[in-house]
Amino acid sequence: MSEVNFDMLCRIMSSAVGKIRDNHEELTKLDSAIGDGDHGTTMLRSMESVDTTIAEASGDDVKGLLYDIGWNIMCCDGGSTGPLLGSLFMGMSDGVEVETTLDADAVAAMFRAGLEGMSVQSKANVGDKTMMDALIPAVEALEAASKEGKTIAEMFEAAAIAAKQGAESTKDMQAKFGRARNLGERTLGFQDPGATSISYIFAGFAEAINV
Amino acid sequence: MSEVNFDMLCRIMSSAVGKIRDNHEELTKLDSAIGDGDHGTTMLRSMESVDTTIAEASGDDVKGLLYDIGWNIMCCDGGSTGPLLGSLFMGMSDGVEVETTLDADAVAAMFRAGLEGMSVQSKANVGDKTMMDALIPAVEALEAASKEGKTIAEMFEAAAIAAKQGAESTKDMQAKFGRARNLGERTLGFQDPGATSISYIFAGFAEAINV
Amino acid sequence: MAMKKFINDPANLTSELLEGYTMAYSNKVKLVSDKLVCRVNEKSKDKVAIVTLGGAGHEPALEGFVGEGMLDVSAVGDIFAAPGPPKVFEALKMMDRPAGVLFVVLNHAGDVMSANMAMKMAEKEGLNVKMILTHEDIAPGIDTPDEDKRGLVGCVPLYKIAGAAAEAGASLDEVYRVAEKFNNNMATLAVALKTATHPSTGESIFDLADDEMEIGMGQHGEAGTGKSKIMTADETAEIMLTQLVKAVGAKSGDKVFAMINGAGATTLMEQFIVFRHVKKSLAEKGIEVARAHVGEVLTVQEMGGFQMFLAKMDDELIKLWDAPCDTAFLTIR
Amino acid sequence: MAMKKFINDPANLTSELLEGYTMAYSNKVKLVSDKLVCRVNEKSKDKVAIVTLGGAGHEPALEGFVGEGMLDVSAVGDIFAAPGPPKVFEALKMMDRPAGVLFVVLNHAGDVMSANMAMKMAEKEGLNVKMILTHEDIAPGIDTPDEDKRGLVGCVPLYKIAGAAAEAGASLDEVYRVAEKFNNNMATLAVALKTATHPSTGESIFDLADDEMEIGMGQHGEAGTGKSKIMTADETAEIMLTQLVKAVGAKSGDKVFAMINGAGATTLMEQFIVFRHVKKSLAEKGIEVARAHVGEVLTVQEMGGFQMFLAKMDDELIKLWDAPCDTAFLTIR
Ligand SMILES: Nc1ncnc2c1ncn2[C@@H]1O[C@H](COP(=O)(O)OP(=O)(O)O)[C@@H](O)[C@H]1O
Ligand SMILES: Nc1ncnc2c1ncn2[C@@H]1O[C@H](COP(=O)(O)OP(=O)(O)O)[C@@H](O)[C@H]1O
Ligand SMILES: [Mg+2]
Ligand SMILES: [Mg+2]
Ligand SMILES: [Mg+2]
Ligand SMILES: [Mg+2]
Repeated sequence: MSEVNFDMLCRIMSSAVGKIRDNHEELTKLDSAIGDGDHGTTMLRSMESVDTTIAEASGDDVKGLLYDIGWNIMCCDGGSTGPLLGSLFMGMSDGVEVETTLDADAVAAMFRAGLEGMSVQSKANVGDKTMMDALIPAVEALEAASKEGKTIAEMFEAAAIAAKQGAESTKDMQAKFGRARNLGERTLGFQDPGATSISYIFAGFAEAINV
Repeated sequence: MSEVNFDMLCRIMSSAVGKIRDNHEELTKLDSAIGDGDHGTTMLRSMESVDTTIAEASGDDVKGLLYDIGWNIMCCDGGSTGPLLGSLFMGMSDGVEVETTLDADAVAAMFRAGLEGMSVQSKANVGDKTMMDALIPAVEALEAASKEGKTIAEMFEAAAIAAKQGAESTKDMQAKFGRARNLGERTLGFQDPGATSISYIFAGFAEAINV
Repeated sequence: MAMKKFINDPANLTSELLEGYTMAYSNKVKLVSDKLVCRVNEKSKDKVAIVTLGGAGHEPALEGFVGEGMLDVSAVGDIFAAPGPPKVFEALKMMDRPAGVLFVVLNHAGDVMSANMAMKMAEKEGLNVKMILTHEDIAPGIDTPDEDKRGLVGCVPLYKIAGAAAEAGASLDEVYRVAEKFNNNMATLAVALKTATHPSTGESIFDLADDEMEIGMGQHGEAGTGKSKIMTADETAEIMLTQLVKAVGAKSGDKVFAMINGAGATTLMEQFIVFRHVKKSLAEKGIEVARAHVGEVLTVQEMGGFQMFLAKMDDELIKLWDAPCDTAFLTIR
Repeated sequence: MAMKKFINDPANLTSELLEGYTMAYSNKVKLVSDKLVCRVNEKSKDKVAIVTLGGAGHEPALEGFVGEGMLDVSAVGDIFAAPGPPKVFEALKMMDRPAGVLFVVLNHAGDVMSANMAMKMAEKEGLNVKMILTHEDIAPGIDTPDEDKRGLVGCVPLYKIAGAAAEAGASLDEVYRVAEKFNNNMATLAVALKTATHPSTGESIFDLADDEMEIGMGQHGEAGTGKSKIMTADETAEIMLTQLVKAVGAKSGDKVFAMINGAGATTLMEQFIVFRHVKKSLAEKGIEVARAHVGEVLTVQEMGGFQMFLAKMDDELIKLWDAPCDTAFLTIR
């Protein structure tokens, strides 16, 4: 099978939750340096709601599941993270059909739609030291790999690597958005917490995917 | 000359002020241990008003000077210390005539009257871990020395020694009055700040007296 | 090390803070004779005046509660130190009137000495003053004689009760009666978590280890009934509440006034969390929280901790609490 | 190391504090749908409603100012984190009415994102809502574009101004006009002295050396314009005031509203001492402090420091400030 179905989607989402759970303290430390020190707590709270959403989901409505995941994240009262992460998943929901399984191209298209969803809230671009610095290269990697005819597993592996590199690249950037913006040059040398979260999420996807 | 006159009284009072000035930080430390950590500040403020009172005094009215010293100390807003120390000097004022010089007996009687003045406010006795533990033995030493026909200088030397011993003896006492009272047994081992102040005042008297 | 406070010369703390306060709230209070905080809008002379005294450094107490329906004059001393008898007498004399003066004194050695001497002077001059002493701290034990129990935050609601009666035109005896009824039905217990800096000296006023708290600590760092490891808000609240309920003798069906008074650095967030437990725990006992107040009323600089206050209320006391008042730090419409 | 706070499970901070607050002030506020603090005594539907949103942990702000003459609803998020768009939309929808809703948002990334999404939902459902963004922090420089300036304590007097206009029956356009007038005439600058503990994580939210302070620090520990050695109250006040006077363009003959907002551990004593300098220094410039407020309005846990606020006032704004209001943490008679 070379498609992502409802169950697989649930599995990779839960894996992403686990990654955040394992690393939320580091995320908080990163946010303490250039933000207000709550990103780890917020990410944990937001991602744990994903587990609940999955547990309560019935049937195999991929579109509905993604919508609920996004909406419930937004209900977590998570500062910037809620609307950003929420609109990523709600955007992904916009990019898929109700009851469906996704082939490589459809997976890439779903994430592209997610990126577009988040962009509406974010307004940030690569180089601005935000979640976008991990998300944009990850989505581009998915698309490139799918074009090259890679397996879905290979696609996610490439995306995870791209997201990780993107997150690391934020060390050399000055923040242009969020609380860190006021710090200007003083943000140089620190890795962006939000970009790091996105890279953990993709790492979680890559670890669990087996199609 | 074996009498205390107006000028000598001014001199020994100023000497006592100096002693408190030199040691007020230690007094605050003692009060931090078993009180609220302000005794040094309060004593300094109160005793510095003595210097001002002396500077503003004219003529040689011993009674009036002592009254003003006491009243002005009370005007310093010094918690317990104001009424206690103030009534010591106002009591001393009660024990002397208007324009006078004091012989040994009269000096002893003046301090006895001061002790009585303070007693009205204090209600404490020897052993209660208060100013009284230094003041009562000091006054008794003055009286005993005067009875034995000692010089006024010898009287004050004896009083200073008695006050010092009295202050040191408070280490073995449990506080029965003031803020320290609530501490009960926990006051054991600490020297009482107020008793220490009284002993410094008598040390100041003894150093400056030369009759 | 520089003190971590925004101050100028430590010798001028009290005068500068009183100037600043009366400038900010010049529509409500004025500074008379350096240390007497008085109502701008003076109460008519045929009503009983309410006067108090106390050290500074506990803001907003005591002077923050001068105004319509509460205090007429607060005689302020220096940081943590009572004003001297002459200043206190001046306050009493200034408020002298046929209707009389209720003079509220918190039981602390210095305050009581000053008050007693001022009362002697007042007697000599024939002023019509009645003194009432607050002593609601139950830290030394419920059965401790009154003279050994400190006056804590309870004075503030007592000003409100007495002030309301006075504003309504009650006689001095009547004002005294309601104040004393409240006084006899109230209890406070404090807990400390973090020390404060004495602003005159820059020294800490007490020591507590990083994982310790102390129930019963007084409002100047005078030690309490014993240190313990830090407990949760609910555990701490329950221990304190149990003693307070016993002290005021509240039983199922009774109504109480409950107050959490932040010491300085303890956040309102924490005070609300503590209050939540108080309310729930009292509800379980069938005791109704008829009125409540949460916030910084009588602080101890930036000390971490709070005072929990409970008073048994009857309809008369509730009505007096509800009466309007207009001070800088408590306004009831 | 145990956190030096009276809390229970850190996961329940916001829900417990909101429960405690609404229990203590149940005569003024109630909790709806877990995170919406609403007036008990609802405003008539033919008057404009005032709604705001923001993170918790800043008590008494924002929910402490819900009540007659100020806010109708405050949508609360989590500690230092804005509520999500669904909750904010719920608040707007709950207050929907022909007279309309004024929606006050502080300029912080999370708050603005939530607010914008909620506004989109409101538009879709045809609600009559007008949003106003506060952005009065001058730390990044007076000429910085509005979108880069944070919203600090100025939202609170703005609630008062807007709330008074709404209570008086003004139309939504009219309420918006006065709120925007105030918004365009106000400025805030903060200074930090001591860090605070984030109550969810137990971590310090920033670092300052024992002898350092930082002017321009934001209300979540976001760094400011630079650290310096601790200065006296007067020196600090003068530096900050000079910038604020310039920002609001106050000149001799002008009237201002001046506020000192304690961050948490900075005592009222200090705030009064700072205010004293503000008042004197403005007087020297011929600027009249027409109204003032000193105290803890919007805190940052137990952070040491304060926000200095200045607004140029005209008679209309002064009248709106003076109008009665009745909330748990600001009552004007
Ligand atoms: N406009 C934006 N677009 C994308 N990501 C953003 C934007 N603004 C902030 N972020 C991300 O949000 C992260 C901080 O999130 P979090 O700490 O949860 O929120 P808050 O700043 O409200 O406390 C930053 O590290 C950054 O990656
Ligand atoms: N009743 C009393 N009689 C004599 N001395 C007393 C009495 N009560 C307290 N003191 C003295 O006062 C001292 C404390 O003074 P101080 O710190 O200035 O006042 P406060 O306790 O008001 O802060 C104690 O060390 C004690 O010696
Ligand atoms: Mg953050
Ligand atoms: Mg003392
Ligand atoms: Mg004292
Ligand atoms: Mg945040």
